[in-house]
Amino acid sequence: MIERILILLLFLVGFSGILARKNIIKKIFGLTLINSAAVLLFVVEGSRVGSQAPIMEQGISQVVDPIPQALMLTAIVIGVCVTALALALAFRLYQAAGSFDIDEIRRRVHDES
Amino acid sequence: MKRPSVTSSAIPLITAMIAVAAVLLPIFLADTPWPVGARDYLQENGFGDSGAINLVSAIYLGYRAFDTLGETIVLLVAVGGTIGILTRSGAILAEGYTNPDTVAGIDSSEEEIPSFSLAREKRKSHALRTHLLEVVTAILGPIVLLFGFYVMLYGHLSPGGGFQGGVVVASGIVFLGLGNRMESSTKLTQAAVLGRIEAAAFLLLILASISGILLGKGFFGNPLSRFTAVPEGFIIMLNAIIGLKVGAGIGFMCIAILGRER
Amino acid sequence: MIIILLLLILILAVYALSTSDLLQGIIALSAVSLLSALLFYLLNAPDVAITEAAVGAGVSTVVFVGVIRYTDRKDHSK
Amino acid sequence: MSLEDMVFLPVVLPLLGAALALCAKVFLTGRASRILEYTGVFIGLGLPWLFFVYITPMMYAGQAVSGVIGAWHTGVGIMYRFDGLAYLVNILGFSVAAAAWVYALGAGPKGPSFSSVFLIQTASLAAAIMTADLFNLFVCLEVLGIASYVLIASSDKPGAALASFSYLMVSATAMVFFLLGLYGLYRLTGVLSYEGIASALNQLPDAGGPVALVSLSLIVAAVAMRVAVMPLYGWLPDAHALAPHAISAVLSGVLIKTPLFALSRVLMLMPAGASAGQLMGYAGAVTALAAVVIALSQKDAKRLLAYHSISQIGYIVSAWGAAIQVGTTTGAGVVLMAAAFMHAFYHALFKGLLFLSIGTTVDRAGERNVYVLRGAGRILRAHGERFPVTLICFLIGALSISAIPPLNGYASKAAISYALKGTPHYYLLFAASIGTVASFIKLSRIFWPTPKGSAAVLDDVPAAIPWPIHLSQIFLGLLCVIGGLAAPALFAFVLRLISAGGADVAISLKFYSSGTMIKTLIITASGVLLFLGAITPKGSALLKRVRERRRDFEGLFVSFALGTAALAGWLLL
Repeated sequence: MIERILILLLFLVGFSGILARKNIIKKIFGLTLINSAAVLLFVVEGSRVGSQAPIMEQGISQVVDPIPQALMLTAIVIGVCVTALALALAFRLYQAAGSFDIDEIRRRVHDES
Repeated sequence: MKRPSVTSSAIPLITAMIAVAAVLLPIFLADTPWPVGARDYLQENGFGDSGAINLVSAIYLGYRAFDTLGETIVLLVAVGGTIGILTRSGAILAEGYTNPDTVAGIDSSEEEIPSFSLAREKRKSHALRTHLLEVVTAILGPIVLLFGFYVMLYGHLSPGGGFQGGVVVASGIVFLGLGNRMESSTKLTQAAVLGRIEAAAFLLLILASISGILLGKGFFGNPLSRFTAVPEGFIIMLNAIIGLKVGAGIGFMCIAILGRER
Repeated sequence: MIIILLLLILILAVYALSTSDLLQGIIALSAVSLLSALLFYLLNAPDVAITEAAVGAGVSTVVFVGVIRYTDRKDHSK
Repeated sequence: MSLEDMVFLPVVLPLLGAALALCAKVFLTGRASRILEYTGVFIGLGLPWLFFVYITPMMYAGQAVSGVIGAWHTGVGIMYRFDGLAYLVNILGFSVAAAAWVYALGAGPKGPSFSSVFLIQTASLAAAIMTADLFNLFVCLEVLGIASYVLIASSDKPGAALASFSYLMVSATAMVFFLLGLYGLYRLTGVLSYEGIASALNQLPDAGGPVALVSLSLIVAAVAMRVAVMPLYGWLPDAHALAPHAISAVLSGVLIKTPLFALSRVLMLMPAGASAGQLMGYAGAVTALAAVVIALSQKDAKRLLAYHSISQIGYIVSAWGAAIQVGTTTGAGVVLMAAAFMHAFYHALFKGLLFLSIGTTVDRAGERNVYVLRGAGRILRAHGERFPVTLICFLIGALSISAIPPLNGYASKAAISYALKGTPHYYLLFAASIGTVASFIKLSRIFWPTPKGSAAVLDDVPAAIPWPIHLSQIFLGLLCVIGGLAAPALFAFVLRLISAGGADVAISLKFYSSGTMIKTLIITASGVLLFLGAITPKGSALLKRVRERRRDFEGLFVSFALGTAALAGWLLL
């Protein structure tokens, strides 16, 4: 219960970063944080049903649910790929506008077009 | 240059935060017992079905290999896109970007493979490159590579697998690039070579997924099961291909980012 | 133990978003990844732990630092 | 090769083509590289048509192919289902994608990297529509997303980078919400396939309660964001306006519709799906009207088209939502869904055509402002266009979207208004049609001839327009005309595929009756009046206010959060 509340808080912190921070690098921080929150939620909850890692060596009988773990492998990688692309775009925007501030970037890009 | 006042825009943001919290609360508070049907099935039959002791690998490359294919494609596009965007962004606003004929970004018609290098003579700043770093990374590089291949190939038995091994291989490649002492042995850090490995591995991965269709085992079916009774062969093969592709792709991306000329 | 780790993660996350030095924020984020990896290991998820450590703390930090290096390290929006 | 294997061809062949194009880039140079790249594109965009032709009789007979990928156990593996709807959406996607790729050959971006990303995008569209597994849908949407971020950013303008960044941030956030919704449903049911989740939810007391409803609303909102229904549309205008023209055509024509039809496969099974569909139907009807008002106020030609995409997707969503609400097993639901698909398909054709022809024009004129650009016909002639192909293609597209018979837009709008008759949607869509006519009169003014000598400055280099541009425009233009003339037969075909060859659906729809003609006349006349009103000083001041309303980056997330909360509240109450 407490774990889930903490993860929810982590998610909300990340989301507030996306919403309220003006610096786009901070916004990307927020994105990685909400992604981690989702991953944490799956793995923490999925590990409640057993007590052993899902590697079927001799004498293993009560493993945790491996499905959330396999899903989260994919989700982590996709999250990092999207982050990398977002950073590249942020770099390009910095080159165009000379700032990481979203309002400044919008203003500069708007003036030009 | 005036910035809009902070207080006027705060109300919608706070409303949005409250809305998100209210929507997510039921999901986070849900207390239903975790379902065990799939877990029990896998515990019983996972090894027999796929031949992998590591059940996560069994799902990742067996039961849900199609997801993994999608994931590697996301990685492929992200690496290509990141490098393309980073290398082509000059001072866009300054130099008449409005010319509609120069649509670049991914590439224009003829493209040259950009060259990056972590090698000493091509870099302007040496602030971070002490002699110690070069010696240590040069020695560690091959060892890290070897460890990466170990993680890659034993993914079906122990934690790890193609993707994780690939990332370790990528860091080995970066090490080799940093400790660039023996020119002859570090072809592996050249952008062109890495790009080739990645493209070839992607082609192999697609062919591996189709081979099941051609050999009558279905899409992403195990084509090797026609020749051998050991089911884990396909997982090892996929692990190796994915590891190569991920290692080359991420290594390429890291070298491109770290070795970018100002 | 799990709760302590989660609390630490939460504190680091708040720090990452509030510091005005982006490089410190990046280090805090990679610490979040490392702590998550430790947590996953404790929770019997070694595969996820390896991936999170390699990808979250490794690759993503490299990309972040690579972009920050030639641009602006400071968050001026305060 | 069995049928179970063959249905994967629309996914596998473009991927194979993408791999070949990538190899062409790194292993070969010059001519050899180009040959291998074009071979890859042919494999990816051409060969699937053989499969589509081959499978048509089976689809017509109502056959559907479903199973588990790799023939694993159903509880753990990935389920898929290739049915009439998947077949139709594939046809839609591959026809527009082929035309757009050919256009890009003449207008850029081109090169093997572009081809491979483009093919990957096409493959992910085909995969998204045939998967029957929620997590696999997540992966497909992510592949789709990342390919489109890169393609949008491939235009060199910084505005495109900002549009791509905004789209990336909001859709990546939405996908995390999707993941949380997936968590909620997995925790309740323990499976990931649509059917498994639906049947497990039906067995739970009160169908899973609030957790199931909230989870579903997170998933629906994340997909609706991609579709750009009204509160969640903010990313679209910039992205579609600033992307390269060929990409705009694919984004508007195909990319915003595939997630919608993929979502319908989820909602048709879920216990709360009908109610969610109802709300989306309302949102769609409001979208159709509101977006057309904003479109009327725009001055950038491509942004005007982008707002029209939102408006037209509103038509589709309102019919689609009503179909989900009554259920597609009923006769009325089948008619509604068929009308929604018809409009989606025809919109893909004429909006693709409009983006391509307007793109050709504004590139040659070097001017995108519809208030400034005049005499575009002469500018095109100066670029060696003896026979005004681009002008005619633009007119076909504009008349189609304004629903003038006998073009295809008329037919599909007639089908939608027939299916929606008697609902509140009907009147909103009627009003939206008037706005559409008005704004296309406004857009057409760029072709109004100017007195000799006072024409806009001709470009200094009168380079000829490459043939691929004309070829792709003519291809889409012909499809628009044929689609309009053959509409009754095609509608019957779509009806049969969507009803899976079963249940005879009685329809009394006459496409060209005197009643519909009179309605068209009324709409067109009101459209002209509205246009005349819009160019009065009062009208243009009002439109300027609409155009310069406040839009900021945070607004995207606020509207996403509020939209999700509204959907969850609607389902709960």
